[in-house]
Amino acid sequence: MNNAFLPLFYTFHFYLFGLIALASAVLFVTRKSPVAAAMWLVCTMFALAALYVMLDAQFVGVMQVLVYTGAIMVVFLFVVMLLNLGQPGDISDIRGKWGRLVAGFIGIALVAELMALAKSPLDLRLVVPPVVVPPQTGGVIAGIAAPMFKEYLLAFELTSILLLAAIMGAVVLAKKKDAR
Amino acid sequence: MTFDLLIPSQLLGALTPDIVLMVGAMLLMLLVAWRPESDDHQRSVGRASLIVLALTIAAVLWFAGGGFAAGPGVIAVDKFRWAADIVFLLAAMGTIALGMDHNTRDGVVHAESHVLVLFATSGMMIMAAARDLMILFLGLEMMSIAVYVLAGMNRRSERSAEAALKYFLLGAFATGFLLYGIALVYGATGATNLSVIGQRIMAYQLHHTAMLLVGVGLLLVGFGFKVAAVPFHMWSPDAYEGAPTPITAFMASAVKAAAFAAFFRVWLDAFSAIDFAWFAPIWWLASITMIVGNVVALAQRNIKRMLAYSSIAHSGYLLVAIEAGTKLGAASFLFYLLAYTLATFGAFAVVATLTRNNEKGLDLVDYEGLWTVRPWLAASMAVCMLALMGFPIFGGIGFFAKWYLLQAALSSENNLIPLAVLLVLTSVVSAGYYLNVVRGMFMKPRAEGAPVIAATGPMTRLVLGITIAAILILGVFPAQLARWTRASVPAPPVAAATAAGQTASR
Amino acid sequence: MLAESLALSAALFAIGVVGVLTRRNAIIVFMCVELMLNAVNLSFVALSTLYGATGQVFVIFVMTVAAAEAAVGLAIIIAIFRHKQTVNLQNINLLRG
Amino acid sequence: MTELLNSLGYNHWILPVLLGLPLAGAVLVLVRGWLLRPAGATDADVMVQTRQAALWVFILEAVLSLGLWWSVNPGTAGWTARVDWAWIPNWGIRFDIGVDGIATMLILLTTLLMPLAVLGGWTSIREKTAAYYALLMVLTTGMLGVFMALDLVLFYTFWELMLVPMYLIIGVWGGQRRLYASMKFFVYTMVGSLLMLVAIIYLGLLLPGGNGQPMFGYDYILHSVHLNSTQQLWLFAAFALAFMVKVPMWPFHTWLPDAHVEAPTAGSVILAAIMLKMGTFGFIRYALPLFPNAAMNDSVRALFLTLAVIGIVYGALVALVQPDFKKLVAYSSVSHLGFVMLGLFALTTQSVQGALMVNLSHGVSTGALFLMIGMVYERRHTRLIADYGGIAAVTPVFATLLTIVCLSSIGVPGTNGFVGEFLVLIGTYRTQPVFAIIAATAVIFAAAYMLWALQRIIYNPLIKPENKGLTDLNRREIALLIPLIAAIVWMGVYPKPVLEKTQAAASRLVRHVESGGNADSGPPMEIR
Repeated sequence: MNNAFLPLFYTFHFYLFGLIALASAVLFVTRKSPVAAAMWLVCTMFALAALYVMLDAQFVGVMQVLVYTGAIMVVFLFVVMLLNLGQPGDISDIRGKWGRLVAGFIGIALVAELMALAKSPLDLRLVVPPVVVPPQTGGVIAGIAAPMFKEYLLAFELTSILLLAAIMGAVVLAKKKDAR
Repeated sequence: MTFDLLIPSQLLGALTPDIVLMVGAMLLMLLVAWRPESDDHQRSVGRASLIVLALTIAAVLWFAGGGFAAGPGVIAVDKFRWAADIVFLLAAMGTIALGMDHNTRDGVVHAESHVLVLFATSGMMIMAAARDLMILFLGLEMMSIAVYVLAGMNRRSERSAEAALKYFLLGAFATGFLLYGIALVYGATGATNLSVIGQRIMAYQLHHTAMLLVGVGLLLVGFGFKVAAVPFHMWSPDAYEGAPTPITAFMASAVKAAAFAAFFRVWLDAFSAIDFAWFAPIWWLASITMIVGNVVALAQRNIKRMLAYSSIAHSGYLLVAIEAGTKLGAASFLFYLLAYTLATFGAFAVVATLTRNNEKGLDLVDYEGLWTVRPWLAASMAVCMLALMGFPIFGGIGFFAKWYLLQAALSSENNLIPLAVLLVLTSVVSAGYYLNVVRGMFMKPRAEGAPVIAATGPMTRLVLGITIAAILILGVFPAQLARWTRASVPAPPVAAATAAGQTASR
Repeated sequence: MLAESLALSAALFAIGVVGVLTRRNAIIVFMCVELMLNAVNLSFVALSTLYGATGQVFVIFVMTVAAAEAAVGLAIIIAIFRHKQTVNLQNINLLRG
Repeated sequence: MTELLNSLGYNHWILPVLLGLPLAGAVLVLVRGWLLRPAGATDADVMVQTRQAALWVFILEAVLSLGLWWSVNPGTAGWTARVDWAWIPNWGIRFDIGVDGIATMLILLTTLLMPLAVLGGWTSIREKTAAYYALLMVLTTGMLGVFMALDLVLFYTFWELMLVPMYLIIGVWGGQRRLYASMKFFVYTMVGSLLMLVAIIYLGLLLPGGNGQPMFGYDYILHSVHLNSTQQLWLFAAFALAFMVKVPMWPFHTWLPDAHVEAPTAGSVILAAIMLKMGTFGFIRYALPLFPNAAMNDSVRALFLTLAVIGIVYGALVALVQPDFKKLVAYSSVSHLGFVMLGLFALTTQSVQGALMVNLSHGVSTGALFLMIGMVYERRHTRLIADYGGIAAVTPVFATLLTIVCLSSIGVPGTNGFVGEFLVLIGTYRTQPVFAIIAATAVIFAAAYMLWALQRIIYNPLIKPENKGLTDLNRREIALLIPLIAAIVWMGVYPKPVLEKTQAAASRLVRHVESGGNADSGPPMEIR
């Protein structure tokens, strides 16, 4: 965060995108129409991408736009269109009073618990020594590539198997019904 | 020998059995696509899958026999891993064998299910090996995604599709919790490597850090979903009921075993220092799970749902082993896992034989008088029921599994006597529904309109025969198994103290 | 900005959880799960300012997993739509529970 | 005789053989009657073959076991015929079996009654015969194992092993309400025994042996584990619950009438004559000597004596009003077993010996009663006392034998029943006079219900036309009753040999418990 020159500018935008993310997330869960909900979720994801950039994770920000909004959400919208689910259905798709009450309670409990964490990283800095990032020679991506292809090489390879299995599964499931 | 996991070739060496399975699965994918769908093709792919699994077992046994160990790194090379692998691989073999007959009988011709079982199994093996939360997460997802698909494999069946949907949504939801837990633990300790987390908790006195504790809590919720502990169990009866029965057997045995193996390793390796924080929650989780699982199972009329609740109850028993947290706890945990896997698998194998198109033959009423028409199936089912109940000799290994568990609980330093007594009392409750099946099969007449039972397929017979024989023989001679499980506790990485601090954090 | 990011991430996660628990449309429930994963990603990225780029690597993995889940999950949703002509969980009640 | 047995090495192989023979028989019967059933064999062929095979197995078993009589030396109290094999070394569990005088008598009772039980169900079991006889044989192994086990886990294993065959025998071949009765039997027994399991594990872990592993050897726990009084109380409670259900002591007796009434003849005989003895045997072998302080605790003792006396009186009173003869005998068992418990907790050598004697004589006479009920039931298909009356006129042999057996059950002097109850009352009177007096009054009730029933069944005028066609006992039935009648008379007239064989073990038990477990009077501890 080498933002010594424009701290106010930086802070303003950070909060702005944060608010956008939060507001569109709230709008997303409250929309009846799947299409509208998906669009608000896309909006949240864009705001998150901006935040990633501001947190010095430019590569992840780009991937966020490409993968999440560009691929995953497009597939969602595609399915919504394919199944012609654009309009809200006759039956309410929100659970009954009790369901909402319980969900709300769990939600509040979660928020309260998680918000309590917000303080802790400030102390944390003193506890676990932050890793000193060596000066990067290969640009932003090199910083990510190094752990990915050294320490997490195995994880990287595993994702390929994971995708393979997922592709196969998706194809099997989405095929037409078997003939009797 | 000791593998230095920081060198890629050695890492590869330490993963040999996993690689055998993965490469085999990929080759079989090609084989599946080679010829058009047909029953013969399905069976030949199944046979090939069995061969791949057998090769993997051979590799695992070879590794388990040699004195292998590993330095600090993302995976563990210890007996715990090999023992868990054997459980998964055996269950996978059984699943594929059952699946071959099941597919033939219900006219489901796709061969992909066998390959997906292989992929799921390789995910499990990664979970059992993982000493890094990220690797664990990826293994879990490999397993889960394959099993989501497997649950919905019967494309003709509405129930199957529903089971897949419910399983998927709840599974993904649980993944979210698990992942957030990983993030928070990473935030608190700066590491995802289990042993490093453990060391840092001690080194920096993180015992009461809020972030760590919340992270552990979220991990607990995530694992709670995956092992179907009450109150995170609601997906499992539906998923178990709707999935094709061989897959249900797989879910109840291997999938659950894998989730538990990972759960156990994470808790023992990383969080044993903060046991004050999770002791009480798991205590409650275990007791509620035992009570609810057993009591609700009493009310079930569908055999698959009954077995699902029974498997929830068994999750409660296994949580007791985690609570014991000792080396003995680990040994009893593995022993129980194997016994439970055998018994559940046997039970579902019988159910798979009696099921028509995933819809008929699933009520408890359909089991009445089974003895008069299919004595062997009835006897096998009775053995499995008694094994799940923990009955000596007739229930074979089930008794010693429970016995070992009780021993671990009673010898633990923590006061687990109430939990042990609860375990015993809920076992009595479980007699209510397990014996109900036995009673129906042996003491009631066959109903007039009871479904006609098709011939048991050859592979099913083989699986059932081996399973029941194993249950009974191990129930009389458990000494060797006891010795093996005692030796198969999770081992810390070799020379962890020196290198781990620097390497694993970045 | 670390604390703010973590707080935002917590809030987004909670919104996702509440969404999963309250909505009945399978697709929207699934999107809520995606929101939860996004919230976690934000945490990882924020923590990478503290512990180096490893956190960002995790994000890449999570994205991969999310993509794989999306493929399978949507295939399942299509499969159920074929049977029931709806994706509302209220109507999907053949199985009790 | 002793030399002959020694020259055969009898003591070294007899116990495993006794355990293994029925199992082998079960496999044989199953294979012959089910797996490799010859083509064209009808159910009737299978029935004839399997029941003969079963009978021969049990006769062989009985003959083999006879040698045990001589292998018990009246003077000493140690284990004879001990066999100690490793079973699960990691967990400190051994396959350790051996017998003393008390166990020997019960083993002989079992092996000698089993052929009779088979003969008793000779013609009444027509369905699924192979499975029936196989289960009977497995049950025998379980029962013998309980009496032989000298390792707590082994004991528990055999204890539970008996449960499933009996459950199935009641549930598959039983009467109208067999489903209910079998379930009740199973659940009652299991609730008690599972808590005992926890107690066993706790005991084994208390003082681990050499390398940190638990030990479950009986001698080891008896002599090397020292418990404080709280531990003793809790552990005693866990063990006692299991045994009280099995005895059964009031108020845990409610499973017994159901199980007895619904079980087929052989099942009732085994239940009453042998399985009920497991409960009292459990007290003698485990609950009392392992936890002497708890057992000698005044309030515990008072509780047990009270329950025993309640059982005696209650059983007799309820038996008085039973319309069903089988149920009457079942309740009389509750009363008789009350005497056993009274004798045990009065804890004098005399009362304990009396208790052992009641145990044995109850086995013989109640076994005979159930066999005879089975015989008339087969002819008339009713057990209601009111349905009979005056059948002495048409079945004189049956009437005579039933009278003798009933007299022995009442405890008339000159029959086996008298010796035991008399000893219990005498022995109890010395330490617990009040309880002894109350119990003695119950003997009168016993005479009342038995004689009244006897009168209504065989002596009243013969008015029911259905009863006129009754046939008397056939040769098989007489033959199977003769040994029991002989035992009744022999044990009543000349009980000395039986008392001699059990005396050492009984007085050792009393000394051990009275000294709080410190008396060096137990069987020699084997150093391994």
